[in-house]
Amino acid sequence: MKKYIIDFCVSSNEALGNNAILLKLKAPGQMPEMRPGQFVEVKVENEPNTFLRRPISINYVDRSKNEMWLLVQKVGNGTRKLGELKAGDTLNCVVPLGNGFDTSAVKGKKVLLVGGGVGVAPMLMLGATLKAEGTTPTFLLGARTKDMLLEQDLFEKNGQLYVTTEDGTAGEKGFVTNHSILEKENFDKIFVCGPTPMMKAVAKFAKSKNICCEVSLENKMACGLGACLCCVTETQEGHKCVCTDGPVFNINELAWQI
Amino acid sequence: MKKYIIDFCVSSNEALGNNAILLKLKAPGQMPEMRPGQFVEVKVENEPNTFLRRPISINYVDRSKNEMWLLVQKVGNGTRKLGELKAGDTLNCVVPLGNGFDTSAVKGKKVLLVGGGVGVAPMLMLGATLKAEGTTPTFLLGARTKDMLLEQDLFEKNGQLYVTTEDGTAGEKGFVTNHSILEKENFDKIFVCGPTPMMKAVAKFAKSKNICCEVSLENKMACGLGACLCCVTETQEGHKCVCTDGPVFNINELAWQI
Amino acid sequence: MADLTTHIGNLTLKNPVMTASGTFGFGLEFADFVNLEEIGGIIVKGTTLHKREGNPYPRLAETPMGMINAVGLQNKGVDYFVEHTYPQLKDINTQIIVNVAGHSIEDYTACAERINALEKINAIELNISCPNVKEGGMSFGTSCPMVEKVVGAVRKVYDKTLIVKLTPNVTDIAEIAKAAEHAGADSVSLINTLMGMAIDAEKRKPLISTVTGGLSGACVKPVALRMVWQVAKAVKIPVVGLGGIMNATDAIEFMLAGASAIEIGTANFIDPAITVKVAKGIDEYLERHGFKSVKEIIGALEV
Amino acid sequence: MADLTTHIGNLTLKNPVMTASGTFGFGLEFADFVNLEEIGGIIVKGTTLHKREGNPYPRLAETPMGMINAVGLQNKGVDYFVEHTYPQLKDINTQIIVNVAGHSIEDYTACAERINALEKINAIELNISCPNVKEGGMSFGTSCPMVEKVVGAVRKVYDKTLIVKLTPNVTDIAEIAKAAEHAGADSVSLINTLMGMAIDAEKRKPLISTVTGGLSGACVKPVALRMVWQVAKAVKIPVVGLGGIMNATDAIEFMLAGASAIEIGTANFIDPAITVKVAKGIDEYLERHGFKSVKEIIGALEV
Ligand SMILES: Cc1cc2nc3c(=O)[nH]c(=O)nc-3n(C[C@H](O)[C@H](O)[C@H](O)COP(=O)(O)OP(=O)(O)OC[C@H]3O[C@@H](n4cnc5c(N)ncnc54)[C@H](O)[C@@H]3O)c2cc1C
Ligand SMILES: Cc1cc2nc3c(=O)[nH]c(=O)nc-3n(C[C@H](O)[C@H](O)[C@H](O)COP(=O)(O)OP(=O)(O)OC[C@H]3O[C@@H](n4cnc5c(N)ncnc54)[C@H](O)[C@@H]3O)c2cc1C
Ligand SMILES: Cc1cc2nc3c(=O)[nH]c(=O)nc-3n(C[C@H](O)[C@H](O)[C@H](O)COP(=O)(O)O)c2cc1C
Ligand SMILES: Cc1cc2nc3c(=O)[nH]c(=O)nc-3n(C[C@H](O)[C@H](O)[C@H](O)COP(=O)(O)O)c2cc1C
Ligand code: FES
Ligand code: FES
Repeated sequence: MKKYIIDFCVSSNEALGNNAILLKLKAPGQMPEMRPGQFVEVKVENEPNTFLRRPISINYVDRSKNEMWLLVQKVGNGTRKLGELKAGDTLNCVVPLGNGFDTSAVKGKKVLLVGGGVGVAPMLMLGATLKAEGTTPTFLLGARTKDMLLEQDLFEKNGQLYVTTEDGTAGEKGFVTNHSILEKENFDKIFVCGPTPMMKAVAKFAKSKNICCEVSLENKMACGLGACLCCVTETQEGHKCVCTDGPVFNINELAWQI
Repeated sequence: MKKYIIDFCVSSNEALGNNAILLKLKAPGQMPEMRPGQFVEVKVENEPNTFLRRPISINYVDRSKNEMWLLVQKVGNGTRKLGELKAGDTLNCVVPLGNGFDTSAVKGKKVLLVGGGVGVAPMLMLGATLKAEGTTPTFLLGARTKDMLLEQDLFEKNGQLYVTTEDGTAGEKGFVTNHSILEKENFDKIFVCGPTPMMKAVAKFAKSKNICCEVSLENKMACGLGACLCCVTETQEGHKCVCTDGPVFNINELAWQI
Repeated sequence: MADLTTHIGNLTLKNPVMTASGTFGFGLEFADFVNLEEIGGIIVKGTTLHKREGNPYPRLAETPMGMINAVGLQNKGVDYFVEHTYPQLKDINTQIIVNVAGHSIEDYTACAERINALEKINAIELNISCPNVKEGGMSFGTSCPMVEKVVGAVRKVYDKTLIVKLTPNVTDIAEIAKAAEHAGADSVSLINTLMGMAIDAEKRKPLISTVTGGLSGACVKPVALRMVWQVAKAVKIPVVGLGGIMNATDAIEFMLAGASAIEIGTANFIDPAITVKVAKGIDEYLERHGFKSVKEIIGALEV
Repeated sequence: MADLTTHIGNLTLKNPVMTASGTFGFGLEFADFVNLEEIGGIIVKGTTLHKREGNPYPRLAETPMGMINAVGLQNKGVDYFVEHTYPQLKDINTQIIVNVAGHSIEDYTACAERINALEKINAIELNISCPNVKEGGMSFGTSCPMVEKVVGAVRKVYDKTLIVKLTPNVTDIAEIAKAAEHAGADSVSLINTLMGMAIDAEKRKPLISTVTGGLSGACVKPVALRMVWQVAKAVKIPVVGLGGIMNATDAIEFMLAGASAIEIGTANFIDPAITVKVAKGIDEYLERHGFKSVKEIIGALEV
């Protein structure tokens, strides 16, 4: 897919729970093609402590408004600065990057999309894409507590939504891997994005049940283009770049001890 | 004079001609004592290319409003960033720095204040102070063209104002040293701030007429406190710090070839 | 438009902007953003005789205006390059230069020999920052006798333009450059990364797997510029300058200090289209100052 | 509050925060902003045997997250210090340390001897980055034999705590540190400035009068941290870490890498009250992580 360097215009910047923001960005021209699971590298301006770009998943693309959405959790200098963006500001992005999820063979199958924390971000675009392609997905989102669940209303529009919270303030209490839906239903494919321990737990479950499972990794990146080789993960075939061979990997490709 | 590190609150930021801005800054508590000719070191935030503080003259102190004014010309990254400050923003300043002009022996004397370009900045506070002390000064301001003359209305309130412009669009055409007032009147003391060639020309004139003359230098500074020894100028007694022994020097102290 | 042509030994570059090894892949990764043929030269990823997996993750830490990397020369080996990568590159109308690395003199010479046979590759850049495994692990580039040995050995087997890339982690860079010149280098390029380190204070752990790594980016520019200046005064061969070049002004500073060409590294990560912008910016500078050729500014610093 | 006391040889510091020579004047310049007695140690301006005028203006250039200076050891000489400055400092209740510089071994020893006689000065910091005028102008600190000579000579005449301040412009900082240790240093401090350069591209002129100068500030931190780590592993004497420390986290990183105390330099220009903030920040870190004494984090990096 052809990549671009684009100065997006901020349409809105909405504060959500869990120290997160939802950035809606208007493309100045034609919005590039992008796939669910791909990401952008954003340039943070006016921030002396942020030298490199920051990788952020594509949360959603609203082609009717020519808008791309980013769901960002404020964890450090760069993401905090993104939180200060105002409507009308410019955000420079390299887009689209990475491989994206493999949705080629899921038509009519039972598909589970698992998101943890801000890892829900790519799941919205994935769910909406699947639904548009005729495969209504099931979502399972996990968070520490109720206020940390993000974009629930939007997920509900695209499929059945289940949630877990560690403190039981919403949905079932516990981790996503404890949710009863995993026992009740038989899924053909699971897509996961979230903290590594969560992804490993889901991967372990999937492996034990022989379910095809894809995870989206978040290694540290410099270029996002497969040029610097900084973002590698250990795979069955040696080091692979998370930015180009990933961020999405089938769990069988990875060298995870699960 | 005791020095402070103060977070001033921007009351207003007005764009003037000549790419300059007038910043009015409210002190959060008691406004420190300061003398005309002293300066502050401002910390420019959110600017990756500005590592050190920037020295800026105190333009005026409005004690009735608890405000300090800075007149800043946008010449580079730091000053341009100051141009973006909005009412309510914070500006951290180390204040007051330097020696200031010597106004001790001018009572009832004829005093000329010469300013060139943004070098007019300290002259406003100096003029207002002299007037308050009962010595109405004469101002002679020079600029390339009419639009580059700054704060004329404010100077007029504090004394007789003469101007020169290089293109003749306001006042007499030429440099300040060509102005007829220098021949018409006999001044007892001249204070100057502006580009070095202008200061040297005025200093030469003063020396030839045996008039006491003080100039305010603008060397590059790191600390502003006499600690780093980066800002030195050559004097009759060797290197002296412009930030503490200056910025104001009697021309007889300097090693200028005039 | 001014004449941007510059020369590195027998090598003619259409403009002085090259890409620094390890920061631009094989060029193809950036083809969506820039017309590769508008770049003066593309120095590809460090290539070794045998395939290398590189260091474990994490390999990257951000630092004030810079970054530390510990990639560790991950690459598929020279044979893979010759068979699979070279065919993709050979018809790009610019200079393609291979950065050659190794851990013994035999590694270097065997690798250089293979590249020598490639018709469209007119130069190699010898990366002598690698540890000399046989002689105690000290970097080849940190002692004059070792530099002479490795450069001399490669010179014997490589007959096109030989650029030797120097490490800045030395007491006297001019002496090292002279050793490379003496051993037959056609040019020296500098600087490679400064050795640095970054720590996660909260976790009390190093931020990269190898504890120390290579510092690059804007923060190293003052050191790089100083070394280019020292080396350009010390040697007669052309100097290629790099280290922290983020824009055209930086590039011009290196040329004023004595560089005949420059390389852009880390800046490619921040703006993937920076190379051609720098080439255009140099042209604009030359026009504005009334220079007809970029050669007029090489070493033109007035001191 | 945790125990912040730390030791440099026989010298006890109430907290590990000192000021880097040349960046804090004689301390008095900062008395309006900080209580000097809350600082662990004040290392005053570089002092030489004879008065020095220093280099011509301009002496300063800003660089990405750093600055280059070329002050050139301007100072009034040791006699002036002893007669006029020392009396103003001697009753400040913290450690006052004199940074001693010179251009020959005799300069160093004569200066150190004078300071040795001052009751309230319990340590000197020997700045060996200065060029050795008698032996060709190479910096004393760049060769082990020269380091041994100058440190050994000063050791003979100075019987209180002798800290030797190392220059980072060397191939192997650990070897240099070992030479200083071997010659009798009680401690080494590092880093002094990296040699750098800055150019005004429009004017095609160097930005400072001496063309090259000393780079300091945030940009040098990764290099400084790496060197402190290498030296702390190589020597048994305590190490004082500095170079680009801008906040408490930076200071903690140096201590984790092995520094028993730290110095704050350029950061004083940006926040004249930074020293006491860093001391407080270290205390907060220790409390948060459940350490009772700052000594627990010295060299506590887990690798
Ligand atoms: C492919 C990919 C997609 C991502 N998608 C999103 C997303 O949609 N929304 C979102 O909020 N975040 C996402 N991230 C994580 C995001 O990139 C980091 O949170 C961000 O880079 C932190 O920058 P900072 O300057 O705020 O933090 P820093 O000040 O740099 O660091 C603060 C903390 O964040 C950690 N961190 C820094 N960089 C990264 C990184 N590249 N990856 C993971 N952790 C990091 C640091 O270790 C540190 O603990 C994604 C990361 C990747 C690789
Ligand atoms: C005591 C003193 C009082 C001053 N008062 C005022 C004032 O009232 N109003 C005002 O607008 N300016 C004043 N200046 C000048 C002001 O400090 C500089 O214009 C400013 O530092 C430039 O910062 P920058 O980041 O915008 O420019 P940079 O990007 O740093 O540089 C842009 C240009 O400005 C020049 N410059 C940079 N720093 C200085 C400096 N310290 N002094 C002079 N030139 C410099 C550079 O050489 C370059 O040509 C004063 C300077 C001093 C020393
Ligand atoms: C991620 C990364 C990988 C690198 N790989 C190589 C390499 O393989 N061979 C080499 O000679 N230099 C390598 N370098 C060094 C660069 O080519 C360059 O010398 C250095 O980064 C300084 O330039 P810069 O500041 O413009 O990046 C690498 C640098 C980075 C950042
Ligand atoms: C303006 C200036 C003057 C300095 N003068 C001296 C000096 O006289 N003696 C010395 O040993 N180091 C001197 N240094 C070096 C500092 O003490 C310190 O080693 C260096 O700046 C690195 O620390 P920093 O990055 O925290 O500033 C000076 C540094 C600066 C910036
Ligand atoms: S981030 Fe550079 S290769 Fe992946
Ligand atoms: S600016 Fe530091 S001494 Fe004047």
